[in-house]
Order: sequence, then C-alpha cells, then structure tokens
Amino acid sequence: MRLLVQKTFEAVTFSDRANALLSDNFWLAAGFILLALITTVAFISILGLSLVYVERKIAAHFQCRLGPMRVGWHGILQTIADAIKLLLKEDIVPERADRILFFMAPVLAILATVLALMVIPLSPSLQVVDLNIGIVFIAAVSGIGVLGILLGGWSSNNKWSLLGAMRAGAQFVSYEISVTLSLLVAVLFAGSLQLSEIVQSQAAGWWIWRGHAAGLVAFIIFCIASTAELNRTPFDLPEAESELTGGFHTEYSGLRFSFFFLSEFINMFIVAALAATLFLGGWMPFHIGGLDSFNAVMDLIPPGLWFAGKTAFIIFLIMWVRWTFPRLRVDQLMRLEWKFLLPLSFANLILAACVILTEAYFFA
Amino acid sequence: MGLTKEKIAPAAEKIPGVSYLMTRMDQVINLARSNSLWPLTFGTSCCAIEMMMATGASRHDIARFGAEVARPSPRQADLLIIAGTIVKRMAPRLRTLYEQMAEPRYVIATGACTISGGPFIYQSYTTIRGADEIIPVDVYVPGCPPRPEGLFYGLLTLQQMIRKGETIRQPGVRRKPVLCALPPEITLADIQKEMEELLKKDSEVDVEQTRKELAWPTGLNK
Amino acid sequence: MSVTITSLSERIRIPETADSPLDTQEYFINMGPQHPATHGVLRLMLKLNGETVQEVIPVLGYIHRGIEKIGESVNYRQFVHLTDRMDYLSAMMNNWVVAMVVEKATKTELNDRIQYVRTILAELERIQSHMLWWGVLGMDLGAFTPFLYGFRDREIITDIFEETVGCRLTMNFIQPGGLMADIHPNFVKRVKEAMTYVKPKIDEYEELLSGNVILQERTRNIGILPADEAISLGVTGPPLRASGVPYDLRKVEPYGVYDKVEFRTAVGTVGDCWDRYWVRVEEMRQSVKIVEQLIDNIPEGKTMLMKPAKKIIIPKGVFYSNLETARGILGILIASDGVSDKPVRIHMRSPNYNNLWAVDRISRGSRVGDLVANVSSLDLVVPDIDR
Amino acid sequence: MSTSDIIPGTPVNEPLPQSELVKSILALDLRAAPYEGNADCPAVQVPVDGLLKLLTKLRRDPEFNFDMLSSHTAVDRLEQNVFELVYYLYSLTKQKRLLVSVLIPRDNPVAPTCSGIWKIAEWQEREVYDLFGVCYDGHPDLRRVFLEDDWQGFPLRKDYHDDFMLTREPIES
Repeated sequence: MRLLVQKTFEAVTFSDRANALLSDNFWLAAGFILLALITTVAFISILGLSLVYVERKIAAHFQCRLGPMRVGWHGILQTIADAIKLLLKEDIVPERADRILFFMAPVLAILATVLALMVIPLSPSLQVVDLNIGIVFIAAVSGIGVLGILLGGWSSNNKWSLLGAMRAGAQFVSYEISVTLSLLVAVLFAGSLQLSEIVQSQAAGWWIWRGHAAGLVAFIIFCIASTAELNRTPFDLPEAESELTGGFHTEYSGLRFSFFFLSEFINMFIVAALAATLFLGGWMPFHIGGLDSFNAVMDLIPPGLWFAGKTAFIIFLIMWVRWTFPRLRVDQLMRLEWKFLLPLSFANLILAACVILTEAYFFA
Repeated sequence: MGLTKEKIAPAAEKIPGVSYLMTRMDQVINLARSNSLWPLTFGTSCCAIEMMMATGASRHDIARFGAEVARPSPRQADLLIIAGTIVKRMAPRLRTLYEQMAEPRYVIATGACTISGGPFIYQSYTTIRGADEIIPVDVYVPGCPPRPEGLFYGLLTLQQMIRKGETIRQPGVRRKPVLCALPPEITLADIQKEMEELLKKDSEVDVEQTRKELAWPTGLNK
Repeated sequence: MSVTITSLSERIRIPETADSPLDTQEYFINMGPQHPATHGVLRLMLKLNGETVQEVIPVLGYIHRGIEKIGESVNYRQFVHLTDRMDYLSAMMNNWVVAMVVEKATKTELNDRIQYVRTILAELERIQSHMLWWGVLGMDLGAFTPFLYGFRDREIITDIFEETVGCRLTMNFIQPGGLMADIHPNFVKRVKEAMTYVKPKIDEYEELLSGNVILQERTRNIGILPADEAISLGVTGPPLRASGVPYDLRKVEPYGVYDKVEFRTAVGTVGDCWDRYWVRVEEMRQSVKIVEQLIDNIPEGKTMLMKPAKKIIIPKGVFYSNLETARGILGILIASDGVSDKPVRIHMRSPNYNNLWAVDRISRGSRVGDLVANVSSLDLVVPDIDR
Repeated sequence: MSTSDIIPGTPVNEPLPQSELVKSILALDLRAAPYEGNADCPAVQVPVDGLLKLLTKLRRDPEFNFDMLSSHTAVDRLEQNVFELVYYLYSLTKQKRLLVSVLIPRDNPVAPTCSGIWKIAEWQEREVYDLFGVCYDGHPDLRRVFLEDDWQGFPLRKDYHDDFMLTREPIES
C-alpha cells in the first residue's frame, strides 16, 4: 500500500496516477477518477466565478466606480448569487428553433473548453494528462468551441444570432492560422509538442526574451490573435452589443447562456495559461543561464505561484485592452488578419528557424 | 409561496426536517435572485437618461447592487425597468419583450408617464395611461424623471420583496403592486396590510378579465 | 390627380427571384424598436445583402405622444414643460424657443440679465449634451469606458442645474417673459469651478478616444454627406457644419447675447463621421469659452417681465422662431387666433426629425457596424423625432 | 376676456410693410399674392395649382436661391373649411427667410409634392399626411409615419374624435 501511494504521488499527471492505481486496485482507481472529476468541475466553476468577479471589479475601477459591493465583503459573493440565479432561471427554447442543435451548442462550447484545460501544466505536479502532442491537441479541440457558437447561432432561428455566428466562424477560422503559426515558433524553440517539455526547455530562460525578436513577436501575435478567438473587445464582433443585440447567444437564457458565459471566461484563462506556458516559461521560475545563485533564489518561490502570477498578468492585460479600445469593423478585422498578421507570422516563423539554426539564443 | 415548494410533492413535507430544509433553500434562492437583478437595456424617453445615469455614471453606480450587467437580449434579463412613456404603438412590443423574458422576471416602472401617463394624460391620442395596463408591475418609482437615488430605492424595495417571496406570480395572474417611495414612518408591511384590507376581494386580478371589464377610466374627467 | 397611399408591409416586400439556388437574396432585418444602438425606440428596417446595407427605412412612432395636439389645449406657459420632454438633452433650448416665439409675437423687450442667464444656461446644456453624446458614441463603437467618463463629467453640470433650476433633466426654467426664478447665489461660483474642471476633461477625451487608431479607422471616410445634399435633406446643426457649411444660427441670426461674445464656428471639410465627431468636440471647447466670457458680467435686473397671473394672448397670425440646439435648428410655429390664450396650431420643427433621414443616404453600401457609427454620429434623440 | 387681460406691450394687429423680397416675388408674375394674415417674416400666398411653379422658381433662380426647406406643416382652419399649408423657406447664401402659404379645401385635401425640389420635403409631407390627411400628388412614398398603417382618422384635425382620448375640462377661474 505504501508503495502504491508513493507510486501515485511520483506520477506527474492525473492520468498517470489513475493508471498507477488501476494496475493495482480497480475500485481505488475508480474512486480516484471520481475525485479528479469533482475536483475538475469545482476548479472550473470556481475559476469561472472568480474570473467574472475580477473582470467586473477591474472594469469598475477602470471606470472610476466601485463595482459589486453589497453581497459579501466587497461583493465577493456576487458571482455566486449570479450563478444560483442563472441555474434556476427558466430555460426558454424558441418555438421555431432546431431543438437538438440548440441544446447541443452550449455543451459543445463548454466541452471544448474543458478538453483544452486538460493538458495545461499548472505546476510540475499538477496536470491532468500530459499528451506528447499537447499543442496539436489544444489547436484541435479549441476548434470545437466555434462549432458550438456556429450551431447556437444557426439553430436559434434569429437573424441577429445568425449574423453573429457567421462573424464568429469567419473570425475564428482566420485568426486560428496566426495562433497556430505563433504556437509553432515555441514548438520550434523547444523541439517538442509536449507542453511539459516546452516548460522544461525554458529552464535557462523564457522564450519571450531568449528567442530574440522572434519570441517577442510570436508572443504579441499570439496575444492579438487569441483575443480575437476569445471574441473580446476590440474583436468582439460576434456578440457586438450595439450592433447585433446579443450576437450568437441572443436567444439563450438561464443555464445554457451561463454555459456560453462560463466557457468564454475559461477560454480566457486557457489563452493566458497557454501564453504563459509557451512564452513566459509556465511554472518555471525566472532563470538566467549562468547565474546559479540568482536562479536558486528564484527557485524558492513555488512553481504554482509563478504560473498563477504569469497567467493573472496576461488576464489583466486582456481585460485592460477590453475596457480601453473601441471595436473593429468586420472587414477591418479580416484585413488585419490576412494582410498584416498572417505575413508577419510567416516571416517570424522563418526568423525563428534562423535563430535556431545559428543557435543564437541569449544565454545558451 | 416559494420555488421549492411548488416543485416538490407535498408528500415530502411530512418527512421531518424537509420542510425546514426547503424554507432554508427558498431563502438562499431568493437571496441570490434579489442580489443578481440584471436589467434589460430598455428605455423610451427622458427617464432612460436618468436610468443610464444610475446604471452608468460612476457617482451612482448601480453595480454596487450587482445590477450593472445590462443585457441587451430580453432572454437573459431579469429586470425590466420601464423608463419613459409607453404609447399605443409601443405597447404590443413592450408586452412581447416582457413575454420574452425568462421567469422569474421583475418589472420596475419609473417616472410619471409609466405610472399614470404623466403630463400626457389629456388630449393625447396615443399615450397609454400607465404601463400596468400592459404588463404587471412590481414597483413604481415616482418622479419626472426620478433621480437615480429614487431608482435605487425602487431596486432595494424590489430586493426586499423578492427576499420575502412576494413577487412570484402565476402567469396571467398578478398581485396588486407596491409603491416604492414610502414616507419614512410607513413601512412596507403597513401598506401591504392596508392593501389587503382594501383589496381583499380582488387581491389577485386576472389581467385578461380585468381588461374586458374595465373600459378606459372615464371617471378621470372629473 | 391620383394619390396612392402605401403601407410598410408593401414597402418592405422583396420580389421573389428564385432563378438559381445559389443566388444570394437580400433580406430585411429589424433594428429596434428595442435595440441598444438606436438609443431608445427608433426602429430601422435594414435591407441587407450579407452584411452590406442596401437601404435603411426608419419606422417611427414608438414614442409619438402627440405633443402638438396637447399643445393646442394648453396655454403657452403650460406648453413649456412639454417641450422638456421632447429633446430632453437640450431642455433649456427647447424652453427658450417657446419663450422666444411668444416674446417675438408680443414684442416684449428683455433686459440683459435674462439674456445673459439664458445664454449661459443654454451653453451649459450644450456642453452636457455633447458630453453624453461623446460617451454614447464610444459605447456604440464598442468602447464602454468613455460612456462612463462622459456621464461622470456631465454630473458636474447637472449639479449646477439642480441648484438653480431644481431639476436635473426636465428644466421648465426659461419661461415666456423671463426666467422661472432668479439664479442661485452660488451659481457664478459653481459655474466657474465647473469650467475649470471641464476644460482639461475635454483634452482628456481627445487623448482617450480621438487619437485611437481604431476610432480613426471606424470614423474616417465613413458616412460621407456632401454639403449640397445635406442642405437639400434639411440637415442642420453639427452634421451640416461637418459637411463644410458654416451655418450656425448663433452667428447668422444672433439671439440672446451671442452677438456680444467671441467664439468660432467649428466647420468640417469632408462631412464624414470623423468630422461630425470633431465638430462636436470643438463645440464643447467653444461653449466653455462663451460661458467664461459671460459668467463674470451678469448684470442686475428683474428676471420675470410678464406677470404670471396674466394670460398671455398673442396677436392673430403665424409666428415662427428658431434657435440652435445641440442637435440642430429647432423651430417653432405658432398660429394664433388673437382671442384665446391657446394656440390654434403649434408645430415644432425638430432638428432630429430632419436629420434622421440622412441615415439612409449616408449608410447605403456600408456595413452594419458603419451604420451604428452613422446613427451615433448624427446624435439622434428619439422622443424629439416622434414628439 | 377683458382688455386688462392683455399684457402691456401687446401690439395692435397691423400688417407688416411689404419687404423688398415680397415685392420682387410679386413681380415674377407667378400668381403669388401678398400674405393675407399676419406673419413675422416676408410672406406670400399662392393658389394650389401655382404652388409647384413658384417653389421651383424660388429654388432654382439664383436671385432667390432658397436652398433649404426649413419647415413645412399645415394649419387646420376649421371655420373657413380649409387647410393652410405653410412652407418656411430659407436661403443659406442670402440668409433670407420666406413664408409661402397655400389654402386647400378640407374635403379634398390634395396638394402637389415638392419632394423633387427639396429632398426633406418627402418626409415633412409624410408627417403632414399622417397628422392632417393632406394627400400629396406625385409623392414617391406616401404612407403614415408616426401612426400605424391601419389608424383611423387624422389626429391633428380639429374635428378628430377618439374614444381613447381624454379631454380636460376647463378650470373655471
């Protein structure tokens, strides 16, 4: 038994632990998987609720006001009240909607989110599953999310929803290219598709500065393009309030609307976490190659904290942009991607390849 | 009265403790609902500016009560703040908007026009004399237009009403409404008591039936 | 002579063209009457081809209260408070135009104190109206924060109004023959404070929004309205001046004490959304300048020249007055029979009703997003359109 | 009503002296006549069949160049059984104002449209049609603007009756 526990905790990811247990005792493994499931659901809900709260508070302080104040200390329970209310609200299905697709759409949206969350290494010992094709997996499953949006907009049988969904589809397909190209830069640097290995490869320095201009440019492109994928200002065309009423989720109410709402915020976390993992070293502390004493001091801060700090910083950045900028127009959005970001991404990829060939890293 | 009691079979109440639990659950649910009133962005005229002042302006900031998440789509909104005059052409649209909102839904009527027709009662061939001719109203906020503080008072009154479980309605049937701006010494309970006495007979009004019976109030001429 | 009367359903009928299943078809979509972009209950029927706007058909009447009909049953003093509820963001100017036409018809000479106070109040109203517009334009283009900044600064001016007038929005202060009451003793001090507060705020607006690349992209060369068409379409106010016509009633036919102050008329060149934006921001600056010139020199005098107990009876005939509100030229026509203290006919020439129809002209061929920018740049107040 | 009710300063009704503008319009010989009533700006009156010709001349002739139709509305003169159509013209270049008045019978209220001269006339005429029922011949899109298409009657007419409308009884002083 002791050996088993030791084996379980030596394993890095949830799936490895479950495998380790499964080889020994089926019921223990089943219990472990159940526990893991509950933890994941709780993690997602708490993360979503706190992100909504943070967003509302940050927005309020950007706008010289206070934000939620009445429910709990400084309104800290506000989003819980919102969640309970949304869960118990009447669920309306429009008469002429396509019922099955209408039900499926929010589930697909949240499914994509949860799947993408699985592979992100939160700390060296906390990761659900460490796939050797992690990046490809993320790029693949995040595509399901837009399918949910498209289905939702189409099945609502509402012209505004349809317009919003079509915008979302066009936007996602376009910006996915830039996102993938900037992901490739990090893959080139690290020489692996496995996320844990990408993090390990940044032990001597984060790719954002170790990879010269290529890393920095890839990071910026990734931030811009993934903000567009998140449907947030200045790219919030699919749900542009002043243009399309509610966009693709105009007809959704109650629980199903909260699924869209939740997946949007968890997606924001995923994008921030991915950016942190690929370019800012994930849970890896701030290291400078060669300065061993400095690195040792940095190692004192737990890796989970490093990861949380980096992710929080990028989330704040995304929120800052949202509450500052106006919105682009549809054709301007497309022009930005196809005429500016895409060529830049390709050029950057070639530059990254040159950097690798010449091995001209900082602190190699 | 409450939500859980409607859904759970009465037989379950006989089990000891269930009744207590349900009451507690109702309280929690009502607390959550009262603290998360997302308004619909709806406004027709002057009152809408004061409503925007209340919801938007940093000085007043309705966000403190958790009600700043203004939803443009009626499906996701809980609170319909009728701000501004309702005319004949708008009336069916207002009715549609109300029907598109998901239960539980609450209505605040702000301003003289939505309460009675305001300055446009006489000689106007379109103005509806009070939004409650069209949809049931929970709280009235008088003023022309009411100050943002007045709207907050209305919102807080509505929150109190929800916590007491007083606004759950059957479709098509409505309770008599409560006026929000009370003088300081009169409490909500007093008004309710008085109303119950006065309106014992028709404490629940069938909207369709009343409309048929009640012609336009010609008595107002005097 | 044959007159055919059509209906809305006939107007929006699209002929069936089912030649090939691959043909794209135009479709109508309703923007409003409950839509965040139309600032109230304006309904725009959009004929779209994909996202390209082919035609805009405004459908009105969702807030038509029949103010002109009510006006025939009340006297002139009573009518003033109805005008507050038309263009509630220019309530002072709306009051003033009624007072102006009655004073013109009865040939009442006003003293300087009344004129000075009226002018100052009107300019304050113009500043707060433009502030609100600035915020709402930001919100329509997707930037939510300017909305709150505009509202925050507007409160400062609303406070001044509340102190002197007793009301924040619907003023009912400028009455035929003078003012409802004298100004508050704190008025001069508070206005000076407000002006020192507002001036740097306008620069802040410019920093926050005007220089933004996205705003420039969204407004430059969008919704161009050439000068000759603007005149033919009866467009007045900032949209007309943005098209390059320096027509400002405050300059052309000075009323109040506009002839005693020095200010410049902001004139655009192209007539696009950006020019309309710029003209309004510049007008805020000019209004601050006007208020600053006047506020120290308010002369003494009575503030009400007509005894409120007496009926106002204006001579038989047709009288017309107009002035420049924050949105354009507001005219009032009164037909009187010379006997009663109520008009036979009272007609308001509302600036918004006449500006609205330019939406179709400037939005054809643009995207839905541009349409929102166009509607916002015309700064429509729907109750003034419908009356 | 006694004379003391009239506030001091009210002038006695006296027609305005004819301005230069009115004189030059009368000289055009387009059946225009001086305005019969009292107006506070230069005003002319024209029979309904001469209206379009006069307005076209006023718009196109560089001497007048009235390029803006400032306001157009109708006045219901019930006792004379006519509608008075009022056109307020404005010239931006010359900065002059002119009132053109037309009387049309109440039982057959038809007038020519001037939407070919000023674009805004199309919508100002629609408003007048909606509220007074004045039909404009040749109007491209004549339909109700404020009220529903199936509305009965024209509310701003003096004899309009509506069961819905409340009337205030005059307060005796």
